[in-house]
Amino acid sequence: MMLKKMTQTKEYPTEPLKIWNEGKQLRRRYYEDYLNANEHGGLRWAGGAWSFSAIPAGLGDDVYCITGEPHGATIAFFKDFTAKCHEAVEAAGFPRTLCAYMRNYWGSILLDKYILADGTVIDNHPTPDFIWQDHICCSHGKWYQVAKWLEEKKGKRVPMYCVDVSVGYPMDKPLEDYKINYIINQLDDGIEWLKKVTGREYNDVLLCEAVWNEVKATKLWAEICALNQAVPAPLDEKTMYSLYVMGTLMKHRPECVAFYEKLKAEVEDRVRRGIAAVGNERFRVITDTQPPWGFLKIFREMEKYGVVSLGSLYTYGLIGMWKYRPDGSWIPKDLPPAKPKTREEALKLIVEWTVDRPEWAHFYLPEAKTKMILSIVKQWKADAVLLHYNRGCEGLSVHIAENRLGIQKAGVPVFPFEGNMGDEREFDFTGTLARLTTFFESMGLKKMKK
Amino acid sequence: MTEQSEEFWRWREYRHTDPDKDWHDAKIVTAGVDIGSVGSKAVVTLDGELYAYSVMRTGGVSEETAIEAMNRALEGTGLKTDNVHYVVGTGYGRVNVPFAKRTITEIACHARGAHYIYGPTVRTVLDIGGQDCKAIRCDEKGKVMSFLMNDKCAAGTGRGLEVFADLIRVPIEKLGKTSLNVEEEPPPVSNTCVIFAKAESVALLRQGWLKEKVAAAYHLAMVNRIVDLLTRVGIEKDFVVTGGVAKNTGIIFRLEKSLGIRPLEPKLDPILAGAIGAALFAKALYEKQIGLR
Amino acid sequence: MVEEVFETFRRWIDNRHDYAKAWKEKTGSRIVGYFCTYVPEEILYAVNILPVRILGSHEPPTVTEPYIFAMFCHLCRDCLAQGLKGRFDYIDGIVEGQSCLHLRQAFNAWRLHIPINFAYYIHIPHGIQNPHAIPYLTQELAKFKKNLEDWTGKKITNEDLDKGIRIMNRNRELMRRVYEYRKPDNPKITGLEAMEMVLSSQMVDKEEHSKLLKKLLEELPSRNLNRNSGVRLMIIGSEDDDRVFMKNVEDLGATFVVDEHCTGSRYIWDDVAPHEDKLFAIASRYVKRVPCPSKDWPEFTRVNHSVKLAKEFNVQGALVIQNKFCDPHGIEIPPLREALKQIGVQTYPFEFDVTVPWGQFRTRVEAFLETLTGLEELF
Amino acid sequence: MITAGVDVGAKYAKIVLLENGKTVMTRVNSTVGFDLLKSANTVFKKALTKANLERDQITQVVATGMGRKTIHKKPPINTQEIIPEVIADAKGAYHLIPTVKTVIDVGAEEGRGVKVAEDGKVRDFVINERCAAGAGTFIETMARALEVGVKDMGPLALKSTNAIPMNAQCCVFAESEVVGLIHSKVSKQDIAKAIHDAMAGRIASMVLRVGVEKDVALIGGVARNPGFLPPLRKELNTEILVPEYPEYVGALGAALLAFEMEGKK
Repeated sequence: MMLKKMTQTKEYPTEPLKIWNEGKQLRRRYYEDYLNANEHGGLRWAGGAWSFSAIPAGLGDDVYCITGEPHGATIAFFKDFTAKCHEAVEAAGFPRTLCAYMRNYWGSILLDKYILADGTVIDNHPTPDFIWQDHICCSHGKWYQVAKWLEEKKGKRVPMYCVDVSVGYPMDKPLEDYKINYIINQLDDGIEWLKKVTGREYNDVLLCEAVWNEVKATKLWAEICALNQAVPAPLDEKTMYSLYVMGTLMKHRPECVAFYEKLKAEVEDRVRRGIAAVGNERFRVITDTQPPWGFLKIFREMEKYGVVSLGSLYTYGLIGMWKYRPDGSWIPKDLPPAKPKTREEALKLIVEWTVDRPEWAHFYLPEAKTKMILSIVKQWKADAVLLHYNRGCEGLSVHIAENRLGIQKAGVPVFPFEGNMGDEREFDFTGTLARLTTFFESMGLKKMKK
Repeated sequence: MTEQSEEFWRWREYRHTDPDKDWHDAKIVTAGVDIGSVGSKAVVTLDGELYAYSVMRTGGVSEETAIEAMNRALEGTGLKTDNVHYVVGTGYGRVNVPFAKRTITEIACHARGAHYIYGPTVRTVLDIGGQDCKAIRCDEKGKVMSFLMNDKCAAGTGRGLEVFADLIRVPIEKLGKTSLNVEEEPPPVSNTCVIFAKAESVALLRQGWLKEKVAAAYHLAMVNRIVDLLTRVGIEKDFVVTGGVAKNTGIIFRLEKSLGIRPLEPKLDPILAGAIGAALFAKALYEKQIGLR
Repeated sequence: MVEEVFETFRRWIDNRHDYAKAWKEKTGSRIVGYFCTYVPEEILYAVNILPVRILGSHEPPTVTEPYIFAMFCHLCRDCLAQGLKGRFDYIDGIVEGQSCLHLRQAFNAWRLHIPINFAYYIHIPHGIQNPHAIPYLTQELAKFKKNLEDWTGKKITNEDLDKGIRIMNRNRELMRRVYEYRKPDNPKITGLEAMEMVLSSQMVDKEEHSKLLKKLLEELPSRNLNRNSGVRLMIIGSEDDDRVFMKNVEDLGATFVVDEHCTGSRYIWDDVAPHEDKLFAIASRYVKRVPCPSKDWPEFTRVNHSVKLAKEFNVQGALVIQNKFCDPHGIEIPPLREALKQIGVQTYPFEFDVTVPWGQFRTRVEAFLETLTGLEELF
Repeated sequence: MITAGVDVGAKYAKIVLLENGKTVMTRVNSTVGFDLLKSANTVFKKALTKANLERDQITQVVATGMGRKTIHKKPPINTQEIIPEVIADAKGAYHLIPTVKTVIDVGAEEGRGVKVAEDGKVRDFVINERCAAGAGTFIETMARALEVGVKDMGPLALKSTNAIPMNAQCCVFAESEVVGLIHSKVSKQDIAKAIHDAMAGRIASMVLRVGVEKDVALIGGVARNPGFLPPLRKELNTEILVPEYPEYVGALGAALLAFEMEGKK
């Protein structure tokens, strides 16, 4: 099978994504809304991409979240600003082995600087009105506990609430009720806490709206990723990083649902017309964990060998919601039967919807993640898996060595490379590229003459 | 099979006696012996003033090095080790100075020695030693307030420079100057590990970079690492550099540029700071012993 | 004799495997290895299972490379290495009480690659500062108890649970009373001996251990340690069981008078309070105990607790240890050091790896002690 | 038909001239300076004179090693093809030991572990990417710290019997640890053994990442160091075969592939 691939040098038609600029605008405006929230009476809050962002939405539609991880990634993309952040964090005495996003975030507080999506750096880091986080990775709760401590040293008091979701993963059967209720009870208390710290009333209608948007957006993103099963693949992972980010920033907002509906239509059209993301696609791979954000050019280098990355459990399952059909196929999750009408229904729905998030499985069961990776390899027709052993994120790298063993045992070629998503000092680009190209050559691929 | 390999990493050993001083007039004769991981220094002081010293490479057995360093310092003065009232050992091999009555760490000695060499305004001392690099905050008397050490990576140390001098075949004493004659600073060698930094430098040479440019890139990477340590301990003026690497103009120039603070000019050999500090502590200990203090 | 007691503690630590095999021979009961101190040993003792803590051997854990990415702490890899090297072939089961991401990888790799009859992961909550944690953990422990009953075929009654609680509370309480002897100006035991006391309790039958503790408490008042206690130090870290480091530091003219890590005070500081719902009582202890940083947010309860200990034991300086790559403890180092500085306690940070290079650390410790004693008279 | 394999490593360039894909005519190596091309050409000329051949008598040349890209298609060698080291290592080792399944190559600045399939092809591989300790220069720098000749380090290590564990994380940190050991009076042979054990530990942990399957071969310049094999055998607890001329196995693999390519034409 391998030899047939090598000789095929068919060139597929390609064209840029029409929706691309709209995505850029949406992201830029999102960060500006966060920055200027206080100017027109709005609220700013800080929390992670997995935080229950639909809950604060009940405080009003002028409530904006910074979402720590994408902000950490944006910082990582601009290498010299990242270097300053790391220097400030190490000068404050924090070990450099900690999560790279977290260090970037703390660094911008210590430097009192704020970087926008296009790289412009402005003075005084915007202090959030409150922190609304959830905890599954060791660094989740403490990320904002220390951010709060750093703000306090600058004389600013930031109240913090953090929901513990480390209740396990529903591998074969749903989670027991006491686990679901443990999270629901924390969210219930959380709403009372939000009212207390913001002095605002809480609107359950807005909550139900936000929950339903989140459910639709996370299902839509999964449907878009499923389209990448087509040969040639309509999207490549490097592009998808800029598209899935909407889901991490504002999965509970209507603009996100609208954006993904439009994107899905465009990608379906590309599949119909056989439009490829990479013209010389001939070797389909999937990756794992976040990429080295400062070195995305590595994807362009791979394309010189006709290698396209279709995505990963990371890009598909960090935000996208999926389920296994009885026949073992992995498909986008079905929408719940009805839109929630009361607070109680909304909380129960969002917790039950969220607890089997694919990227929460590996925190407990390496086999669960290996199974999903192998389903993607099979259904998306991937030829190999590139595992980014990401020193910058212990949360997504936990059990990754076990995943490698599982993938290898299933006879799928797998190539691990070490790096760091957010600390450019720890990513040896030349060395990694040499090893990656050696792997491609050992798979019989040659650099294609331009 | 390999060409005659001149050892570019080996630096010159030396000794010195102050011609205007005579130990016969002195009330208290004390000495400090600093057995470093790469270099060893012995200093003799008369009533707290520098009289004679020696600098040599640390050998495999530190007792022998300590005796040799002391003998070289005393050479030609007529003094013998047992005439010295009190000796303090410091440095990596301080426990192996047979004739030392007491040992004190090189952290305390470098701070005290820097106070002697540069004066009471010193508040931050950077000692770039053979195997490690120490950042020390001290008070107006040269007493240590806080300190940090980096010996996790030899890239920020004298050892890293020796490896590099060997690589680009430039005598270590000229390395600093070589790294300075470039039009503009190239990007620093990125790797944190000295061996990888070396491999990367070889790659740069093979891409046709001139020795001077590669030296500049390596020195910049080294200074970045040292600045990391200094910022963690916090820098307060006046700032001084001690240890052998203080004579490398390439490091000092870039430190000043990166920190925005000019290190004070040493009026005598900064490599002696540890041994001088030890000798001064020896004086204080002797005074205590005979009830003078 | 006090020396004999500590000699026994050391022998138990150094020959932990022989002890366990002999215990199994003698009692015919089962042994369960556990990784983190969030495993409720009370429930294991209730069904006559001997809990033993799986710790590392301070040798480079090369064999674990295929199973755990080497950017995770050396402790979790060192623990797995013991299993892969067959040193725990006599244990019947492994249990992990959910704590950090690192240690659970040792549990899962063990479960997947080393033959074992029983492997159970208790989802101990991280939200220990929220009121719903105790009722949640009570039900999680009920599930654990049910699984133990299925595995052993024995019903666990309230009396059994009371027995387990009594054994654990007794052992902890006796060790806390020994800690009291570290408060006076001339402490009756060294920091190394305190570590040997707690470490050995994690490896042997606690009833046997408590007998020795009673003997120790009778003889301690008259013990004359005849050594200069020197500088009063505190050691703060995650899981430090490096006895060589403790001994070397104390030989330089200092004494560790108190510690805050899970091979010391954190393991013995809290008891199970009486309550008719035994599992509720045990759950409350493990939610309200001195927390591991991985669970300690949004407030810094562990940092504040460390400051309290530093005052209570009249500490002059603290060595803050980070196992390289340990994130939960690594994150807390700056707030911890600042809080200690505010009460006048100087601190110095150490980064530990699987082997500790005493050459470099000796200079740091001596220089740190010099800043504490100040070499005053020499200026 | 004569083919050539050129392996331009970090420190040494090695050449193998092969007759009809079976018998090795000459093996030559020399140090690599800053000018890779010049060094490769000098060693190529040396091989030709040693085998008294002219350039045109060699039908096919394949290059491998770190410097392969720099010398590719450049006169006078003008290689027709370049291959990554892991493919050359697998090919060469398979030719010498047909039952080989795991090849460990420890060169001057890189360590590699290669899993070899039934047909000699590469099944999986790992390259030392984290720390330079798994490489020849580690022994060299340590020899200087101990003031012992590089060649004597191995025999010296074999004299020692007790094991001193050294820090596992970083080789350069291990270097300052060596200095610490020197100062605390540990004998040179015990330190030399600790150094070889540390390096073997790092190579073993690298190879274990892809798994060790019998038969295991050790190739590359460091394979000549007698002090390295015993600790590596212990770490991997398996027998390890060392072919004759271990540092030429990569060049041999390249020459064999040159022969195969010629055959296909």
